[in-house]
Amino acid sequence: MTQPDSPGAQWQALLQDAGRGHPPQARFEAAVEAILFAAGEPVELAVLASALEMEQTLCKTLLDRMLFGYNQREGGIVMRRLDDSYQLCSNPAQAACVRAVLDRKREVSLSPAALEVLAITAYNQPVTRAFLEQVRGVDSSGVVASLLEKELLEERGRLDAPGRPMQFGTTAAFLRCFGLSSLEELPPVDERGALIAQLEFQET
Amino acid sequence: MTQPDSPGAQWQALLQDAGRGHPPQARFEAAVEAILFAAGEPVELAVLASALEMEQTLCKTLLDRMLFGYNQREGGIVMRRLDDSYQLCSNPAQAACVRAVLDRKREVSLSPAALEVLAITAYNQPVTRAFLEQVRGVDSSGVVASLLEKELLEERGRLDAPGRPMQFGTTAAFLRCFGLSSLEELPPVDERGALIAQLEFQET
Amino acid sequence: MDQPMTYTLEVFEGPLDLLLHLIERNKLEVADIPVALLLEQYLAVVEQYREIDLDNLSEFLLMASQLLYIKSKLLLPREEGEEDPRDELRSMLEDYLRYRELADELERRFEQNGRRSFVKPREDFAESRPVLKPHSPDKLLSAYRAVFTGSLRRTPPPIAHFKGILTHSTVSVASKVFALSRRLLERRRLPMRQLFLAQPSRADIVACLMALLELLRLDRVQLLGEGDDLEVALQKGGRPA
Repeated sequence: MTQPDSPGAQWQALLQDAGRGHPPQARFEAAVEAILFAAGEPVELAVLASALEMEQTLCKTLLDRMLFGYNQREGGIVMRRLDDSYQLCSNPAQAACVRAVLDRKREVSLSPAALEVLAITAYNQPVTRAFLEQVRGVDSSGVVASLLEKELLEERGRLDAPGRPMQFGTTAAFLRCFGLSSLEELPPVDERGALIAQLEFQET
Repeated sequence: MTQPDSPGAQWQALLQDAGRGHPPQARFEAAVEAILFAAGEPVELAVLASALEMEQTLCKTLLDRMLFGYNQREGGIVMRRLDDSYQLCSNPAQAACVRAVLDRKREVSLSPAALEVLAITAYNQPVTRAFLEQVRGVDSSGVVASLLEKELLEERGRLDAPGRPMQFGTTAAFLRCFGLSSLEELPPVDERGALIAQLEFQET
Repeated sequence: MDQPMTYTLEVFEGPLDLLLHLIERNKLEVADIPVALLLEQYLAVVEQYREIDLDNLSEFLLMASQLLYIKSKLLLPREEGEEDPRDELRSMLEDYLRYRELADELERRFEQNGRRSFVKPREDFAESRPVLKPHSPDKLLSAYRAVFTGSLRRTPPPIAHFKGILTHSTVSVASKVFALSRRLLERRRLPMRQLFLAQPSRADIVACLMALLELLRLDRVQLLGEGDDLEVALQKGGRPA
């Protein structure tokens, strides 16, 4: 290393360095852990890469390496990838004792109506209130409002149609709550033969 | 251990067990880490002990043992004891990159509605609320108010028309935000016809 | 809460939920839909709920009128090539059932993840004022285009999404059948002129006329008098289905 202090050269050396736990990878992981811990919310790859002054592709390689090791240690904190973002959350295995301490208000609960709206939105996004109402057969604006507040849904701009209705889509928090890294991991559904696909999915 | 499943007996075994990293101590630390993480604020010893169903003195012994080990690993998170409470914080050694992300997280993006209002104003200034509303087809007063507050729009005197409506124009902050040195540098839009022709071109 | 109830009523998310419940209870397939049987049970449940002030009552009533309409259509001989009047309802039920099953799957995942894993509030760190993100000027141009010509980024939704909106006219005939029957139950007789004068739009008038014709053909109502004094009356012994 000719310029040991330049962050670029330093990180670059990590790719060659196959061994885990070596100082550079450890330093990278400490920085990422600190950032994700402090942010609380999901942090985008682009933001992480720029804060660490490194290329996105390199950063992603190191993050995915970290992701694996971090969760293998089976600590109280786990790391999640949600689309292009990363987030730390408490380990579900520790749910019982966390609940014993946490304020009840922090616990998210979802009604059957909320789950229906989330399912319809997840598979058709972006969707309007009218579309949700059409599929469910009932007014869904109350449910949508509460899901917006829980940050499981977000506004996605207006539809180019009469009345310019607002459209909604799912969020990174949605992915996290349902243990998905991306929407592609949703149970697969075909157009009509959907139910069959669904059953097969459950059986495996 | 006569009652291996009783939490009390299980934890009690930890005191005899001098070696670190053994499953029981690791399980204790995972539980504590999860609790402190989710809480985000200092948690009292008494609360921790009761959540973990163990005696306070034993809990304290284990916590202090954990404290030492946790901070020795020099990760992104450190553990602190404050009087009778324990807390996780991001490692001060990582302050620079944490700040780089958190400051950036405070960056506000513009909503599609705000962009529309800014665009209409930029190309037609000065404009009234009524003009914006007519062009967009929706009430725009909330958006205008928020853009005034962000100092991207400013008042430009009243129009000499019935009701003497206020007119609005873009500001220097607007130019800065869009990296323009003057309004002449706005991407050119000629007449309506030209714009539509361009769109048709793009569509094919 | 202080409702004096001697039995527990199930909570239904909406009319489709209730219909599915009835179909399951009768051990039927969604594909069959014996409308007459379902209608009877459906109305019985809605009637029960009316007493305890059901949410979304209007949607439940709208579905009742749609069932009523389908039932009346089924009584008529169908022309060749004409669609089964149950088709639309059947596909709505199938769609809804599909999403409800997906919702169950989501719930299972939620129990394993969201309900058991917690995130942390943002750490208090050096406070600073919100800063505006830099934006490319091209964003202004595309926003401007979006306003005037419709956005290129937003792709038009599939036609299927508008299915419900476009078929509302059909539904409104059914709702007129229902509304007219109810009014007649209260009043027994109505001047025909008044019936049409009260309609807010041309579409309503057309729907109302079709509803009237439907009820006449089903022998639910009769016309009395002649000329300008024509009156609509409930057929003797006729119940509005």
